[in-house]
Amino acid sequence: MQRMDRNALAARVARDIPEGAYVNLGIGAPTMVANFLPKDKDIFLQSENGLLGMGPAPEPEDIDWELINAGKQPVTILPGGSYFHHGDSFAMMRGGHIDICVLGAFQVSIHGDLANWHTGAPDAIPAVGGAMDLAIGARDVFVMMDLLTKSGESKLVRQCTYPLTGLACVSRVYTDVAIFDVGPDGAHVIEMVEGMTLDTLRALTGLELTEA
Amino acid sequence: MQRMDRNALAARVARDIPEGAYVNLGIGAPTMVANFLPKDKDIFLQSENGLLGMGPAPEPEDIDWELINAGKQPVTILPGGSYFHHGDSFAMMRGGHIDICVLGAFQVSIHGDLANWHTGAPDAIPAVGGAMDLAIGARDVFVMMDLLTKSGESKLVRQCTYPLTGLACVSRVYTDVAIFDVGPDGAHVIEMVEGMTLDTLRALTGLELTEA
Amino acid sequence: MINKIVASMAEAVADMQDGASIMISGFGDAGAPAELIEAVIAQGATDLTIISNNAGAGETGIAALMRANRVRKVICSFPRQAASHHFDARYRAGEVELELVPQGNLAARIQAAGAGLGAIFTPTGYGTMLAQGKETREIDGRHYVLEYPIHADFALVKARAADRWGNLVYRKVARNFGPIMAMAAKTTIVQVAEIVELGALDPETIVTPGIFVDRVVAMQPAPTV
Amino acid sequence: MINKIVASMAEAVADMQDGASIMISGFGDAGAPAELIEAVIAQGATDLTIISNNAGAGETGIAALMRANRVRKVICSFPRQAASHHFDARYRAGEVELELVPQGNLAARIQAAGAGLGAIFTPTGYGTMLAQGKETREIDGRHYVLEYPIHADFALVKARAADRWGNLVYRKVARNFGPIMAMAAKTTIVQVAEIVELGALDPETIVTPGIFVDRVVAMQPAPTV
Repeated sequence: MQRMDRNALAARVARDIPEGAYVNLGIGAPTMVANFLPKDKDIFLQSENGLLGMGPAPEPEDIDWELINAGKQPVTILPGGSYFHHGDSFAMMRGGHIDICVLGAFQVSIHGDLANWHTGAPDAIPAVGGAMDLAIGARDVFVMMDLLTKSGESKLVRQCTYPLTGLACVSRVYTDVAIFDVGPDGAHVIEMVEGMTLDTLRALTGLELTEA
Repeated sequence: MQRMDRNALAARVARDIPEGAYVNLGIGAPTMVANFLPKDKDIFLQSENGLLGMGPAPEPEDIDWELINAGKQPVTILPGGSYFHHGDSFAMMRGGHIDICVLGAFQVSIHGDLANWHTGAPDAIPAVGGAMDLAIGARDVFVMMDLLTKSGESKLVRQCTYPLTGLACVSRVYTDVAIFDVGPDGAHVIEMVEGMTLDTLRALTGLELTEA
Repeated sequence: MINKIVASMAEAVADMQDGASIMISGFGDAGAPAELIEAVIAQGATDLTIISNNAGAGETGIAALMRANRVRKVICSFPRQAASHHFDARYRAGEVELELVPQGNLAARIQAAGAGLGAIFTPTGYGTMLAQGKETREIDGRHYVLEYPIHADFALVKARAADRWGNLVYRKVARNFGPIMAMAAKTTIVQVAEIVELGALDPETIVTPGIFVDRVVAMQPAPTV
Repeated sequence: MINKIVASMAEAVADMQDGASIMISGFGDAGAPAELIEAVIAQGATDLTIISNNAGAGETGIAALMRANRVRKVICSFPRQAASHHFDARYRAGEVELELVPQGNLAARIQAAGAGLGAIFTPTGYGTMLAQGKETREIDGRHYVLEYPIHADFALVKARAADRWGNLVYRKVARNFGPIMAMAAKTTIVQVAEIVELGALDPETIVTPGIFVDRVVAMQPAPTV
């Protein structure tokens, strides 16, 4: 079985982003999706700290610390890009103007509940940032994650046990071994890596999965 | 008795506007206050259709119909002025950033209730514009009006009978014969034209007026 | 390549359906998309709900929609004015419904729609007949009225210049309701005096980012980009 | 003549009182008014409530306020980060209270304060522990949480340029919270890289009109205007 590494997964997510889409890529692995978007198509990347039309990382000599993404990495702006304040930026998000948001997750439920901001550890200092706004704002929320934790527990679950980021907000989950649609009807497998079977996925997740 | 005409009244209101004030002048007579503001002082006129730093009327050859005030008259913009959209404009107003608003009125109550948008006539087509926002937004609302209607009824009243624009929002009323402070403690006379007396004012208004 | 520029006013409004709700920018003539409104009249959609500051004056713009009897309802702050005879006649005849909204609440409700808020407590109108029947609440000693967002199927907006991604800049007080309506409608259609190359608008000074704009049409034949 | 330009950072913050609430612009270092914060530390005000996206990282800015133990409460979206050790230590020691707010709700609540709204129904956070104990409501089939405005005594903001009336323009994503915080505080104090003549800023491109600004101070000695 050929598990997808992060690059392969990012490339796979990129394939589902159509030309003309307004897209927010979350901090971490989702940021890598940008590397695989077709250069000859107009896809509009938003960064919630006030930038639309985000371009690739700058050359080291062009780094400008007043031109960063939400992960505080230096970026560039494309011709046709624009700057705006946080009020307008989150209006874009909350108002449903962003087509696709790609996020990481600790857990996703089969109905699309998302947990990606807090481990629930009692001594953790919580930090939420824009996670909850991104989760409920975009028209489609894609999650990128490994299917299993390091200790082998499924992160696709019947019901999240970690503190929630948003309810019923995720529409698709891209994992290293399969891709799932989630929602009111539960989870459906829409793609598997070579060598993976539905039965194996059921065994790994403990869920009654069906193919879409 | 020397009743103040509209120009004299506008000049009198202008004297109470300090340098540095952010001011909105309502449609009609209040607009004339601008003519009496000292030219050597910075007083900031806002027009709720999206202009701060409004200047005087243009020369006829300089009229630009995309540079008008809320009364749809051509105006100019001073160096240091700015344009903004209606959301920001009414945030200025509703958020308490305007120091003084000068409005006309049908009636003002001794407690500062304002009626200036609707005569209450059953067949009237109502139109409110920004009146209700101006009434409750500015820190101080000044009203300019004749004390009496053409038929001799006082427009300063115990309780408004016309439909209200805002509750307890007016702080000062400038009339052709006297100036009143109004508020929780009722109406107090702070100035009278020469020849006017407190007793005459009481008789004209039917109110138990006191001097401030 | 994404190109939001369409060739004609007619094409820009071709999919307007009967019963649509339409936000229309403008305060007086400043910022009023008169040519787009003409195109709507020619296109034929009727039974419309118009959301705008006014209900039309004179013979063009919203007044022409009124004259053509295409409007079922108006949501506005200032319908009655010197030359609003077409609205006045329809209203007195009971042919058009009026929802009168204080101008700042109109702006705030449009903004709430654009920003995805469910409702807002606003102080404007409290204690007046325009708040009758509405939920109110005292918060920190001040009284507020609960007002709901105003969404629309379309926004018709006038701006000064646009690029093919739909980024907009405006001119003077013609800006007025344009930026907030562009954010609140499902489909935003903009008429502009000038179409510029992508990148010609300074990213610091774009007022409406292209994300809020669906179609752009030049007021006169403009160079293709 | 109104001149909002003050001569020094120290003068700009001279009246900051103990117990003040202070909005501080910035996302990461971009837009963070580090020099004004230094001036607050030198000025001595304590028992402060800080409203900002972060709770400080490294040794400067909000982190320096934390280290100096001047902060009673933080209202922010993202306190914990790689170098937030000063906040972390104070928080774990119970010396600083934290109100954690989703970033978009933080922005919306600041905007509500600036715009004079009494409260807003926002969808963000519904069903999560950050909405626990808060009023919720279903509106048109969607769930919302009632959130209240965040006001402040002071806003400390960084901008690119200002004139003597306090009109501001920003630079790139350093804009972030600056414009909305300037609208929400009783007293807004701005540090700028450049002071320009009145009229030098294009009225079309001013981001923050001077009405929202009380004091401006240049980051280096700037020409008097």
